[in-house]
Amino acid sequence: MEKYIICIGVALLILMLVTLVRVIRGPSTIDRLVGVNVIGTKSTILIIIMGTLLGRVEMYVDIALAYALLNFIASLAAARFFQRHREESVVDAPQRQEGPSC
Amino acid sequence: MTWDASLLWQFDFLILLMVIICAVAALTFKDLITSAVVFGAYSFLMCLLWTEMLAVDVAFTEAAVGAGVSTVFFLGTALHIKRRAKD
Amino acid sequence: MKLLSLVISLTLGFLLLLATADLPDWGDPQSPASIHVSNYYIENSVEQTSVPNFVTSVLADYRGYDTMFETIVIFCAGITVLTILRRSHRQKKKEVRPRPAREGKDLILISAARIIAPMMQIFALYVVAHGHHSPGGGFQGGVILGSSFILLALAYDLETILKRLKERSVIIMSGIGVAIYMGIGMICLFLGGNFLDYSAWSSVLGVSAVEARSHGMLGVEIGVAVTVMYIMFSLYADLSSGGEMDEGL
Amino acid sequence: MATLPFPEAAPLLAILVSIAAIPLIVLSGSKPNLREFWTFLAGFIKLGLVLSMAGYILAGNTYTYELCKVLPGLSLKLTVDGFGMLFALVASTLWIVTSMYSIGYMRGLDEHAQTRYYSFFALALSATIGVAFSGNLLTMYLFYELLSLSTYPLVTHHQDQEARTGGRKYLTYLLSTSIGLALPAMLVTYALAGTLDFNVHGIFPAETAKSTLVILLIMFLYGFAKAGIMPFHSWLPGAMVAPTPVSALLHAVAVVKVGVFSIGRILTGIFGIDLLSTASLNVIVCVIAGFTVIVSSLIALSQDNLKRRLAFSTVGQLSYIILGIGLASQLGVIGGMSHIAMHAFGKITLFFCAGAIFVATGKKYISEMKGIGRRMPFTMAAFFVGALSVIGLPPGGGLITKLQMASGAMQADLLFVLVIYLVSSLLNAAYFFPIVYNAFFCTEEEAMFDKKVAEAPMLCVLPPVITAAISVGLFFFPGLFVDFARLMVTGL
Amino acid sequence: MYHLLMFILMMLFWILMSGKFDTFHLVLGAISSLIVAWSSTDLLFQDRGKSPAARASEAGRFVLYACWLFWQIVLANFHVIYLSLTPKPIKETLSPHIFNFKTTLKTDFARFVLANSITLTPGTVTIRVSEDIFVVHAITVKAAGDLEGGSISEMERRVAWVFEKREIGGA
Amino acid sequence: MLDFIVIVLLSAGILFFFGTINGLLRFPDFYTRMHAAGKGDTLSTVLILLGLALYSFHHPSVQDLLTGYKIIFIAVLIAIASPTATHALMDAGYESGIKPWGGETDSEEEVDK
Amino acid sequence: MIKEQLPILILAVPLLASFAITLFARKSKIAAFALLVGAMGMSFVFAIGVMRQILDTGRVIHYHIGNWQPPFGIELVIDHLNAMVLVLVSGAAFLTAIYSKNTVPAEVPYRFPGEEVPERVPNYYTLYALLVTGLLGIVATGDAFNMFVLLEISALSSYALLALGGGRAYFATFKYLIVGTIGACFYLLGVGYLYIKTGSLNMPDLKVILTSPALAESPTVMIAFMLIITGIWIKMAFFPLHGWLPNAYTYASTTTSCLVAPLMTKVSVYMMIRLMFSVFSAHYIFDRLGWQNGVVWLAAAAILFGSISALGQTNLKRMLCYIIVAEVGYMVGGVWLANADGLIGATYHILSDAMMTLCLFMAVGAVIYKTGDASLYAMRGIFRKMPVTSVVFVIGALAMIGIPPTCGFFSKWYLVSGAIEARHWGFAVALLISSLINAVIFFRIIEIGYFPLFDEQEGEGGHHAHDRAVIAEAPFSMLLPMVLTALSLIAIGLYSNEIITGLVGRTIPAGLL
Amino acid sequence: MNEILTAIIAKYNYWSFLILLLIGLHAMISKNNLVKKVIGMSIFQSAIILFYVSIGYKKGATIPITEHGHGHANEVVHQTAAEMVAGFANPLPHVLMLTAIVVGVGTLGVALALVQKIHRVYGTIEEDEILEKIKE
Repeated sequence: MEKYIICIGVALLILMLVTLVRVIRGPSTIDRLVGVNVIGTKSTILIIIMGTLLGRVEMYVDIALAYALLNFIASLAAARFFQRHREESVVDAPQRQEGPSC
Repeated sequence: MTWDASLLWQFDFLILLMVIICAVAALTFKDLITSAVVFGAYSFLMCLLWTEMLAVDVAFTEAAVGAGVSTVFFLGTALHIKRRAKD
Repeated sequence: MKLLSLVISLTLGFLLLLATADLPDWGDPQSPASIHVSNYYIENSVEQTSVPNFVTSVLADYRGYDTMFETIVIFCAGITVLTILRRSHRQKKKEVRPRPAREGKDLILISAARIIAPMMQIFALYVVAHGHHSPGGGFQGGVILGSSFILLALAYDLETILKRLKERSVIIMSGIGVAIYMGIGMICLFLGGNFLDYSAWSSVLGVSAVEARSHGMLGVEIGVAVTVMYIMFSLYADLSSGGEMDEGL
Repeated sequence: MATLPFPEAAPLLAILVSIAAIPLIVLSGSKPNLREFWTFLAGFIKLGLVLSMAGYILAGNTYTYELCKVLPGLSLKLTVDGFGMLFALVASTLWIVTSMYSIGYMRGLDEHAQTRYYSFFALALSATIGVAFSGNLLTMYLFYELLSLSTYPLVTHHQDQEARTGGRKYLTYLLSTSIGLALPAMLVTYALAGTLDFNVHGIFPAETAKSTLVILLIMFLYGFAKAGIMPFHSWLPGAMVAPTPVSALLHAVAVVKVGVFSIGRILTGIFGIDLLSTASLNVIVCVIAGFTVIVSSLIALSQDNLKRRLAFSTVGQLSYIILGIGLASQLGVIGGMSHIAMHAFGKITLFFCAGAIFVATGKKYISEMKGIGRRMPFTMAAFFVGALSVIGLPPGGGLITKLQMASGAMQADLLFVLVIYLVSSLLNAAYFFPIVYNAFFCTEEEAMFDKKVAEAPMLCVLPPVITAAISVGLFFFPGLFVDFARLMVTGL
Repeated sequence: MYHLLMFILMMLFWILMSGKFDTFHLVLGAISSLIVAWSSTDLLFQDRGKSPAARASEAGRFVLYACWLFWQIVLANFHVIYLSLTPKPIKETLSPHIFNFKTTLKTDFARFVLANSITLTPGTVTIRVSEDIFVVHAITVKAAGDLEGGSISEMERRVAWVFEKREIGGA
Repeated sequence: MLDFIVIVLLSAGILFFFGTINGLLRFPDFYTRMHAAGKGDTLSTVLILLGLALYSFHHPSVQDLLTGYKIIFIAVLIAIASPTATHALMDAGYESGIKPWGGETDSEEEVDK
Repeated sequence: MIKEQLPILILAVPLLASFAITLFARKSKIAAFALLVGAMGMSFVFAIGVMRQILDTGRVIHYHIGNWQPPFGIELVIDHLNAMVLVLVSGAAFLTAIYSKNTVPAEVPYRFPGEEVPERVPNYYTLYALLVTGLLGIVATGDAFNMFVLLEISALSSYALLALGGGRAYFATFKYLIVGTIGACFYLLGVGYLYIKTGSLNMPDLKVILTSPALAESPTVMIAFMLIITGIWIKMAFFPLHGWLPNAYTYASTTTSCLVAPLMTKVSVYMMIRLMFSVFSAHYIFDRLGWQNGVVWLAAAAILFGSISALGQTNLKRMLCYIIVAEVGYMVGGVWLANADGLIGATYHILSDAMMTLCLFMAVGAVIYKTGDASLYAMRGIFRKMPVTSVVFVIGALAMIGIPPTCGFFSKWYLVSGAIEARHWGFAVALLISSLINAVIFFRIIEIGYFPLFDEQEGEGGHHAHDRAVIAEAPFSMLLPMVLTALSLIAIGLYSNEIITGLVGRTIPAGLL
Repeated sequence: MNEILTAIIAKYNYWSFLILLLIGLHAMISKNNLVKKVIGMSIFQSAIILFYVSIGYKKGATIPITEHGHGHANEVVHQTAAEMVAGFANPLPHVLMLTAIVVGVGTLGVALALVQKIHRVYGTIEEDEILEKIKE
């Protein structure tokens, strides 16, 4: 059973890695934001998975909770940035840029 | 040393890989908002790494600070400066 | 500049690489770092301070002096940002910033924030109070508390929240937070102990010395939480409004 | 030692008395008479203190007073011995005379900032006495630097462009040599010997390498640039922009003599006469000093500005003294030391006279002074006496000491020094006599002064006359100073 | 009144989170709950027209609604998977749409629930709510038509049933 | 039995997550990607968390029940927060004037603007 | 009871003052000032008390915070060296606090033209107290990590104080922040490397552990040492790493530069001495690593570079900043000469240089306060207009040049004799050249101050004429600390033997004697 | 080859710490944009935190919180001191890093405030442009 949960964790991580492609490819800022938001949500799960695997899940739940809350705030802040200040364009400023070359 | 350096070494490798990608990406993007957001992701992943290394308190703090507050700080600053970076 | 920094980085990298070979293996329970001082904490923390979370006991008691200054770092950062950024109020009144065409209110966000914010607050207080038994403590709790106000500020706007959380009280409360920490330490002096020796409180609280240490830590964590909460909010308010304290993110 | 004939702290008091006068001078700045009264009072007290010790010293004693310990094995220490006493006596006597002259000169020309002038004058005197009574090299260095600094406002008293240039040159030379050469030499000495207290037998341990000694000697010689050894002499003519009393006291007496005195102290107290002669270091001193003597005398011949000519003459005479001490023979040392006094009285007379001429006529150049002797007979008579003393002709006191030095040269078996002495005396005569000749013996048509010109104010004329008289007196009673000098040698 | 309710709610929350039932921690919990009740009651309970009993029944109905919603979410996800995995070119499967509709729901909270429900159900996402106008993005024409015609009114009806206890006809 | 349910929940979660990621990568524009992210992310997270909560009931004790409760609470929180965040991002994009893909827009949009 | 608690009180009093200012004195400038001065004065008195205690008993004071035994808890270790630096820091802070009475209200709230922010004054005093706390804490602590935290406190508050200079100060401070963070992080990393090999953070404990031969061979320990030293060098602006200092200090407000410029670098030097000899050992550093030759040459280069750069400056403060760079070279070189004289010289120079720099910055600050001009030509005619200030300036300058009996001479004396003993002529020559250059620099200024009339630049100075006429002596609150500082320069010089045998000489580590 | 591989694997945390450290340092020095510098600074700091946390890790140990009183199958009941010591991760580095993170936040806040001010003064946050403006 633990093996299975490890597999779940690894699968999640690999999928997060794939999400990172979206974060890096863009094309617009807000697309990246979506990717980051997804990564954040999944990290919450991963923390609980780790807790389960290490046998101290009751300690990890608090972190996961805090994590979920703050991830929400971070996404919200980024969204509000564009929402409230309409002069800011969600497209990478000032014109579209290629992603990093890494 | 053998492969079982850590109980969760599979997690370790993947997270470290993502952390490094995020670090490079955060520094390479020319848009500061993107940089800030990706840096937030970097902090998420760092936090995971620390959870995995049994440093729960550190992870908690990083979750509170790195993921939440400092991203907000970066965004708040970005509001008052030019968004585009030369490098 | 690029070349120079590359040279510096690579030199440092090479040197650290040299040392890496000499470091003990990762996770080795017999490495020197794990056998000298830290074992003392693991062995004695529960008996000496009755705190099962070693990190908390080391943080707030064995190395409480560090933590006091850590709080002061935050305090200092808050005052610094405030002093550097904030403009005068007279100036603010004259200046009329063009408002965005659409009012920033968003029903969905506000409703969500109204549900989540009280939960965050009670959760943060729980984190502060349970620092002895589970991860967390004053600092983390304080940040979450502060974040709950940041959340409200994001959902409504900064001015609304500043009505709730008086602008002047921010700096005073953060000062009080540090003063709580410092005060608990200083009163130990008058009770005959050394600085931050919470066991001196036992005579006042009427509990054993070990219990007194535990309670002393709780008191200290509360002080930290108060400071951190207010400073985090103040940092957000200053940074996101550029010191104008009007609009925010 | 049970009962001293003077207060225990007398050397310190002698130094401090003029410093103590400074606040009084400053406070009474608006009342010139009171201000100058303080100056005189301090001068007389100082002279009295110095004289009170003289008898005790003459009896062959030395007296040491320790101020405070500043470094291990090294303290700020005052020692009164023959050589120091000699110099202190000269300086404190001449202060009174110069003060008198200053009043005449400064009031006569209605100079600005007189209060400042008198304050720094007093400070400079303190430093001079301090150098005289220094018990070790460190203390001497301290007062030496104090003197450099306190004379700067005096040199630049006029605060014009010329003063600025001169002052800049003055400080550059003095500070750079003292910090750059004297200080390291002192440190090396300390590192080698472990002490810096003066000792007539020298303080260097026997095993010190000769090359080290030579380097140290050269560093010391050039390091105390106040002695004006070439090529570090050119501050002296430059500093002649100062008011004449300053030039007179400081550049004929205090400053330059402090340089010579310091070098004399180092040669006798740090190296020791024995070491100088046995290691034949005296040859080096003689070559360096002798070169300066000849060259500066030649330069003096070509100067038209009276004060500049006197300045170059001073350069030559200073090296003359160093030459004497550097011979490291008994007579040479005695002659050299007492020549400090002789030359001081002679040269100050000359400067006073130059100043008096300037006050009375406003003339600076020799070529403009034809016939001046008829208008200012007392002044020029005094000038003549001073010149005789400097050249070394009777009835000037300089003759005695020059003779001693010459015999010292023979005693040391350095005959080329004798030649230097002779040539130099001839050159001295060559650049002084034409002035006197032109002043008195020229035809009525050639005289450049009309009848209106008369003697300078009383206070300007009296001092040169007094000093000239003392010069003559010293010819007849040279013992006063020579005895002090002899004390140093007989101590060996 | 509401403060008391808030206090009880927070205390319950605290006890469930804390897991420590000794006096010391309970007292701490009480103090914390008081603080939150004092500072944040007006956030959670803004419209004070309803009695607590009404609120309780509301909560019960909401749970029922949540179950229905959960099923809709699952359907929505199958929809997404279908759309993303279909071998046909994306151009043919997707036909995004933005449209407005007007709601009859009165309270803010009900609108909030409706908006989030729309977001979570198949093919539609709420972009904006301004007063009673909802701006909705639909991923396919079918979904858009669905919402406008059938399921949206269905959902609105259910939300109204939960919060306003009234039946709404076919809009 | 419990294990079986847990496995089913977790697998379903991963499956939906996979769908989400696929949508996120394949969909042509921001709005449609948001559809995938908003729906899939919420559900997969809730499912996996439910599975983990159930897993923690393995050894029934008060403490573990509370832990399970907390995990479920996180799930609820995410169920509230995630659509809200989706909406906020959506609105941000709309506010900044990103045109939906495909060019077909209702006329009402202009009315609204 | 109070006697045992003195070490912590030195720190606690300024700290309490900083909260007290935020809590009680947010409205009143005078109350804030009074609180600050009172706290600094008390701290100074306590520091003297501790010093007396150490001089009387001759024993090192160990104060266990929280009553935990040393390797487990944090302790304050105060020996002769500490005590001296504590007195120095608190004394200088006290003097500067008095000095700040007029300058702070005049400068701090008005950095943006036409805009007054009155709260900035109490905030400024709060940060001031925090900076002093940080510095005192660094000096007193016996724990390597605690030192990092305090370093950051002092750094953060100094960023704030420097940034309050406004305008160009922001960018300069930002660069300082980046560089300072790199320095602090290097230090932290070095401590981490030490910790991984030893498992301890307490300095005396570390020293004991590090004597084991296995660790002496370890490259990790070497790297740790290197990181720590590099970090501290960055913090103290040692020659190739000095770039941040001149800009950061030049644009700061007067009081800030009076406080920060003398103390920050000196405390860093103290840190270096402390870590070199209380954590590592002279034997390890000089015999096993043997880098002293290179470092001393670097120090010589620092001295020459600093002095020559100072020569080219026309801004008074900037010039003093470059002189600080040179002075840092003195001290680093002195420590690394690897003999007792050099170390004594460097340690004594901490004391004398701090006071010298304080004296000069105060005098220059007074001139700037009165003229509003920071260039060399602000000094024109200053001797007549501000005689006391100019006398103070001259005394400071003399000390800087190294003229006896000011303290500058004696520290230079020890440094040069240390260099001679180590046969390191390059360093000795650099010291002397720097003295000469200092002489040129200061006499140029004194000349400008002394000659009011003849200036090449006089042409454009004409319109200043009428506002220069009103310049008079600085207010009493500025004169008093200035004069005290100047007197202390001479007193430190005259009592140098007592200071050296009583305090400095007691702390020479065994390997150097 | 095998040894090298083993060495890499046994210490991979230290290697990745090194990579992050160098990325951060390089960014701090060479990046032209001030915000990028700040981001580099944060990465640099978190790399150091990673290093410290790695020190605190112990194989086969659990998080440094002991809990008594409820039966949990995975919980090892630690009896002897030695078991106790081996069973928990090293808490000291965690404590140190809590402090370091807090210091990092403080520095971050101040740095960002300064960046805003710099932008207000110079209208740009590119280092080269600022330097040009200063020269003028």
